Amino acid sequence: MLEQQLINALSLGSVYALFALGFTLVFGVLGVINLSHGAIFMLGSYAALLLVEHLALPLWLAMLAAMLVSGLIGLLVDYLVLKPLRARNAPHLAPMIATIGVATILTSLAQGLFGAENKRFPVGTIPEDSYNWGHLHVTAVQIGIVVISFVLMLVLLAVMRRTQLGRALRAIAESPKAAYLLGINVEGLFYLTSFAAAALGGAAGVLVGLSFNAITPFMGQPMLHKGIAVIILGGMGDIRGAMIAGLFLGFAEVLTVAYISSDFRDAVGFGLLFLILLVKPSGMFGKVLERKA
Amino acid sequence: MTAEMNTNATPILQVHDLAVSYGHIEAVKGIDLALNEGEITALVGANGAGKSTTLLAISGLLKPARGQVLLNQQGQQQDLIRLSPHKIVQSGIVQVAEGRATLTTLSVAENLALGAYTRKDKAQIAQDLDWVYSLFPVLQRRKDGLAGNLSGGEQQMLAIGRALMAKPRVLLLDEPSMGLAPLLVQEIFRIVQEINRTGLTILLVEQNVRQALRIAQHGYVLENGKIVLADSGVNLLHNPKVLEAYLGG
Amino acid sequence: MIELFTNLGFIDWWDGFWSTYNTVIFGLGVNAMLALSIYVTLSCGLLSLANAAFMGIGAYAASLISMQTGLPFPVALAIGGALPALVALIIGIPTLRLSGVYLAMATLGFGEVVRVIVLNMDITGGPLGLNGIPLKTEWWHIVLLLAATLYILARIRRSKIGRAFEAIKEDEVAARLMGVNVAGYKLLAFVIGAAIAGVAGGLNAHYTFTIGPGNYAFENAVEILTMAVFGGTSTLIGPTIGGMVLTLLPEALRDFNSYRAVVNGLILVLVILYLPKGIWDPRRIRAWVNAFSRRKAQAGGNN
Amino acid sequence: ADVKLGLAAALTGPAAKYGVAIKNGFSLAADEVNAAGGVNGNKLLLVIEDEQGKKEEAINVFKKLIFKDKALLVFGPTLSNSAFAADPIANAAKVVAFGTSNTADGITAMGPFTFRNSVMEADVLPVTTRAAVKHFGIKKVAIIYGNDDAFTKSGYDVFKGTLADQKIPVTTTEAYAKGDVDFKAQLTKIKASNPDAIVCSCLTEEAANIILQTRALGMKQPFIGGNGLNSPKLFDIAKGAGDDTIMGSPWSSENLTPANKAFIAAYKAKFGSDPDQFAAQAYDALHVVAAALKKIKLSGALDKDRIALQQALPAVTIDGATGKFAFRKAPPVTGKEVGYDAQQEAIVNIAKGGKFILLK
Amino acid sequence: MLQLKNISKNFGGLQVLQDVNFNVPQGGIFGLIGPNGAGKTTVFNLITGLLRASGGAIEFDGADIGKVAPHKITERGIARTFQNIRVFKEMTLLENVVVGMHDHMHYGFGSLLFNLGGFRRIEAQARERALELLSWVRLDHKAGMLADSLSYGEQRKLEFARALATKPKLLLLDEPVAGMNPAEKTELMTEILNIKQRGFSIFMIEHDMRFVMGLCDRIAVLNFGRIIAEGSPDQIKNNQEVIEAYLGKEDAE
Ligand SMILES: Nc1ncnc2c1ncn2[C@@H]1O[C@H](COP(=O)(O)OP(=O)(O)OP(=O)(O)O)[C@@H](O)[C@H]1O
Ligand SMILES: Nc1ncnc2c1ncn2[C@@H]1O[C@H](COP(=O)(O)OP(=O)(O)OP(=O)(O)O)[C@@H](O)[C@H]1O
Ligand SMILES: CC(C)C[C@H](N)C(=O)O
Ligand SMILES: [Mg+2]
Ligand SMILES: [Mg+2]
Repeated sequence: MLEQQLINALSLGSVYALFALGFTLVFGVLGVINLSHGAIFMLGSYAALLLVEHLALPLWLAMLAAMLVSGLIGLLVDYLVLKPLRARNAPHLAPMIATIGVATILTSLAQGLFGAENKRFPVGTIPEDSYNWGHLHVTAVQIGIVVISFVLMLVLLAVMRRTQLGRALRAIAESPKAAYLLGINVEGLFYLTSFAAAALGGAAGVLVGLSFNAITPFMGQPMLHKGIAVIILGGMGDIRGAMIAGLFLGFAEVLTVAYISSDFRDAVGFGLLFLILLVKPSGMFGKVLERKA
Repeated sequence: MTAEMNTNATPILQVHDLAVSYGHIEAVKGIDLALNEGEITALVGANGAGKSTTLLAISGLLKPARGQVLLNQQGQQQDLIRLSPHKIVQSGIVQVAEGRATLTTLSVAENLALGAYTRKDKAQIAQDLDWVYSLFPVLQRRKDGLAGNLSGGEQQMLAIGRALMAKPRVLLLDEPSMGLAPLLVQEIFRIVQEINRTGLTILLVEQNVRQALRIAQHGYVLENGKIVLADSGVNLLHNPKVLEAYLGG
Repeated sequence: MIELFTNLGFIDWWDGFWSTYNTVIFGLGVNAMLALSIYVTLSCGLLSLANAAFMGIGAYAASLISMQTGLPFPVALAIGGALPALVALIIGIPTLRLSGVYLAMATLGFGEVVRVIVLNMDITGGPLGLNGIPLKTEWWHIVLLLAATLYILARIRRSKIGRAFEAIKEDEVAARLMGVNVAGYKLLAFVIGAAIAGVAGGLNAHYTFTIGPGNYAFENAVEILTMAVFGGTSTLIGPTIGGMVLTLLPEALRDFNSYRAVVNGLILVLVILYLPKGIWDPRRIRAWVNAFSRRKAQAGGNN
Repeated sequence: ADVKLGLAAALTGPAAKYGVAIKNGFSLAADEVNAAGGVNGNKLLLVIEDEQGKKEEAINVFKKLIFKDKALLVFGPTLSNSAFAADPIANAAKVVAFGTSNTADGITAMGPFTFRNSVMEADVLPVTTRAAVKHFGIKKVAIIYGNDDAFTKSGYDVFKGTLADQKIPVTTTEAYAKGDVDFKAQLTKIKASNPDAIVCSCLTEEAANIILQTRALGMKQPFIGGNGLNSPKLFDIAKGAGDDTIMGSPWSSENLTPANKAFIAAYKAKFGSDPDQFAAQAYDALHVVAAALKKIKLSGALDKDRIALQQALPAVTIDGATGKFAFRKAPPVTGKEVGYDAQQEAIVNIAKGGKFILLK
Repeated sequence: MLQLKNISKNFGGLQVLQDVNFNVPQGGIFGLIGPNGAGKTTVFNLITGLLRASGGAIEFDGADIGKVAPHKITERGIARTFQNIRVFKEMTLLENVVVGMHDHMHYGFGSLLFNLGGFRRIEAQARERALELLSWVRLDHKAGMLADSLSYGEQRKLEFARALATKPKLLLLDEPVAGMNPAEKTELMTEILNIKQRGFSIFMIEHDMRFVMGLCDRIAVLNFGRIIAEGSPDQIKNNQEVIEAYLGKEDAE
């Protein structure tokens, strides 16, 4: 049973991590807690579903297209909402509150367009039976989730750490003014970030839609809660941290169910968050500047 | 204005009738400046005169109420006012801003690498990095540490070093000597002169008026958002008004 | 005679109106109090999202007292305010070392823990919550308590305490070196906020008949924040207005039916876009007034 | 004059799949009654409001229907969760709150004006469990339920009691929360405890997913559940994996009484889709009220009429889509007047080939 | 009045201060100079309680303040200005200064709540005094403006006034004239002398030698975390080690 639970944990954790990647990216660069990330994640799922259902696109193509669609939605949200707020020098909570409005709009639009009902990918979109080793069961989606999450994370990590682009993004994160003075196309990179983050969110949406057969307009909300816990645990804006914290949360939840009680599963994420922050005030991997004056 | 302006030198950057407001307060009230190619121009004035405001407007970080900032590009005059800040940097105008704008969460080396953001010539960048390290050895020692942990003066060095990494045509320096130890102040002025000799045009805002005017070919005095004096550096240095108002008699 | 008739008509109309909308009307005051509760912590630079949980603790405490003891309503309310304050005092000491979003999330985590505890307790009715809470809140209770809250907060704001809060918000280190006991004042703000939220929760529980763990969760915490930010957090008027407007908005938009939430969201976004500092932004209002009077003066001059 | 009847249903939000069926059931019945000339010459007018499946909205909507629209009675709300919040208002205003889908314990204990024609879980589940145990030869079961919802929690409590009564040991009890989509951890634990069947007190969305994930873990156990599972939605999602699920409900499409046949045909004609239990119960509820209205003479004074209706209702019996129906006084609660529950037999269904059929 | 005894401080592996010893005497102006990164600001951070020393003791008026919280240290009579200006930007100049008086405004909660005489009198006095302090640094004409709208140099002056508002016995100034022009420096020099006359003791870090030498009675020199010299301005000016490490050959200004 433990082995099976570890597999469950790994795939659940990868979902959290994948969702959190885009979420933390936006926070890291734009300094915005984008509460519409859950809605974008949801739209990614619907986009792929529609493409598979109506255009009969192969899954991989539908997934790429869904990433494109959600990326563009992210871009649009940036252009219409976040950019004007940047230009107006809005206080730091304003963009977060605005994204709540965006999330409401997107969710209820989705509800109007697609209905409130659960949807699932057509049977046969992916092999549904599991691979068995003894009493271990692993599905194709589970493997897909883990692999895709890790690949996306490593790519993102390499970009952020090793490239000039990554450095520039981190520079913007700290001070757009300083970044401008370095000749960085700050607005352009804001767009790029919003696009990439939303595309990542969309990818997560597709994978979650595939693995849990529960595509609904509301699927983003619980994910958003977990995502928030994850990016904080990982240290805000820290890609590697988000990945590790996502996995960590997955393991914590699954092991809680396995060895403590499923009643406390949902409390585990935020409960741990609460405790960990008391010990490490900037998350598990957050760096602190000690210099005071 | 009796200055015998050096007529040989062509202005590479001309500021014309620049006015900048913060809300209702007009901080810069329609000023004209000209930076001659390859020269150091000093801009001095009391606290709050509008020096930093002028520099920020040139760099595009503040949108002026009116005026032009003309850059001479191969004989063409280009107005920078409408450009976004990164385009202005790309056209070769780089600023070391007041308060340094150190990227505290990046390492020292990363700060310097970002200085060269607009450049593509890898080999040359590496050489320049060595040059900056030789100018400021402490930066090399601390290159992997977070820039935010540097002392005030160290951050100032980093800011200058980072600007040099951009290989600018025009360098705008906002109080580069602020917070530096005397030895280093000498060093900074020496470096400013040295890089100027490589052909770099420099606009130097300084409270260290004496030193600044000493190394500047031209100088402007800004008071309450208006240029009140413009002359050669030496002349200004001996101008009784300047002596009284800015050099403490 | 005719007058009497119209009066009767009015009274009739009023009865219907009042019975239909009294929850909404009560909600105006209660939500204003909630928005003010988060304003207090925000004014001290603390982004705390624990207020929904504090509201819940207050609501449960007050309701249980009303339902299971014979104690009078004011006592229930007082305990509804005191208990969250006490809890705030206890959890504040370790938590308030955190800053920014980290604090927000730790407090959110605290809220989640409270929710799960309530969900798994018997006395709180678990997921069913408490039902059939006696109707005790009257309109003047709310008016009175809202007024008291506003008055006290206004007095605090004008005093050294308010200045200390503001200084902490701007720069903790500098405030500390001005002799401000930063940790102490933060705790004070946190506790005041918790007490206000708790009382609001107690009031709310006594006119909604029912409360449950889901009423004090993540969404509610964020909603309280939204009300404050929407209204504007630089004065007391902002959160008050914000709480009220966001209470009325869904009601006013009822005719949009299924697209109600879309319109609601749209309004939220638009207001934040055009009034990033909230509806009540004194500086902007002053600027408008100035511009207006200038225009008037000019017009006057031309004549 | 028209008789205004209020309906508070979850037309949007996660419970919309139930609410829309309910709304359809009501409008179908209202059309029928009106086409037949109304009640004592009065047409029935439905005032429908969306309560979004949320408590707060249910309260607002109830108030609007009662005080502003001055409805004679209010149907709904859809979920027991919301009913617990909204029904006290109706009781306080002395207006009948008539639930057609609330099955949690204690709903009708809220006051004498609470009525429901939905059969309580407490009546349905013991029958269902007994039938399932017999059908599959079950020795022990595992339970999974949603622990943050009044209905699923109350269903769980009933199951627990029932299983204890019938002496079926429970291998493990697992909970989940609203919105959860990954149940593998709980299911793996259930798998390890090796039950013969899984009892599921869930709403359809979660149930479908739970069933699918159970199968992905290589488990073959059948499921036993309550009316939360009774939606075609279950099979939209779970497809064949839902087969063998046993569910108790007062209504079945295979219950071929004339009233039910007529209902099914009319529903199909009007909405182009198959009805479900919730449509059927809504449909019946309107006929129950129509029958009560026939017996009273409306005075035009709303307060009086409302009370008259409340007094007329308990005696009504009909033979509707769900079969023979009568009210039964709710179990007494000390110091309180109580309302009326449904007195109806549950029908046990089993899922075969993507739909529920009668378990024989 | 202030004594540093064998103070050392390290950040991780980085040894920033080593065995630093000196006394800041009552009544005078004491200077701390040294190259960038020598550890001067760190000394201030230790004294004001923002950092804890890794070793050694700090005594103020005979009492150990090494473990006292920053706001308590302010209460005991030490105030400071910051090298990287830290005014309260969204507050008016006047409010900035009144915050400095925090410890000296004693009114009860009742008085506050009901706007009683005590509250009103104390608040009014504070405002008056704040205006006076602002006038010392010639900012009184901007008293009602937000600090954010001040230029760099003006913000320094505001910090100065704010620090004085705490009624310190000892005033720590971290590069008070950075960013000011020579005329303004001269002006501030007079101001500081005035303040000294009013009985404040001053301890300053400054890189401007004319300023330091002109004002200080005693100077300590810090280099790579160690005190390399201490003495009168003349002694320091002529100390070979100091010249090499810090001053440079030719005194430019
Ligand atoms: N953000 C702002 N909002 C409003 N007014 C401002 C702002 N920044 C500067 N000012 C005002 O504009 C004027 C010019 O400021 P600026 O910073 O350009 O001066 P400066 O010459 O660089 O002074 P310093 O030598 O002190 O740095 C000052 O009066 C200042 O008060
Ligand atoms: N939190 C920290 N972590 C790591 N190093 C630090 C930290 N704070 C200071 N330092 C280092 O300690 C040394 C002393 O710093 P300090 O700020 O005291 O210098 P300073 O003498 O004030 O210099 P300046 O004249 O440039 O302001 C510097 O090398 C600095 O980089
Ligand atoms: C629609 C139904 C599933 C509602 C459920 N019977 C309840 O009482 O909450
Ligand atoms: Mg300046
Ligand atoms: Mg320093």
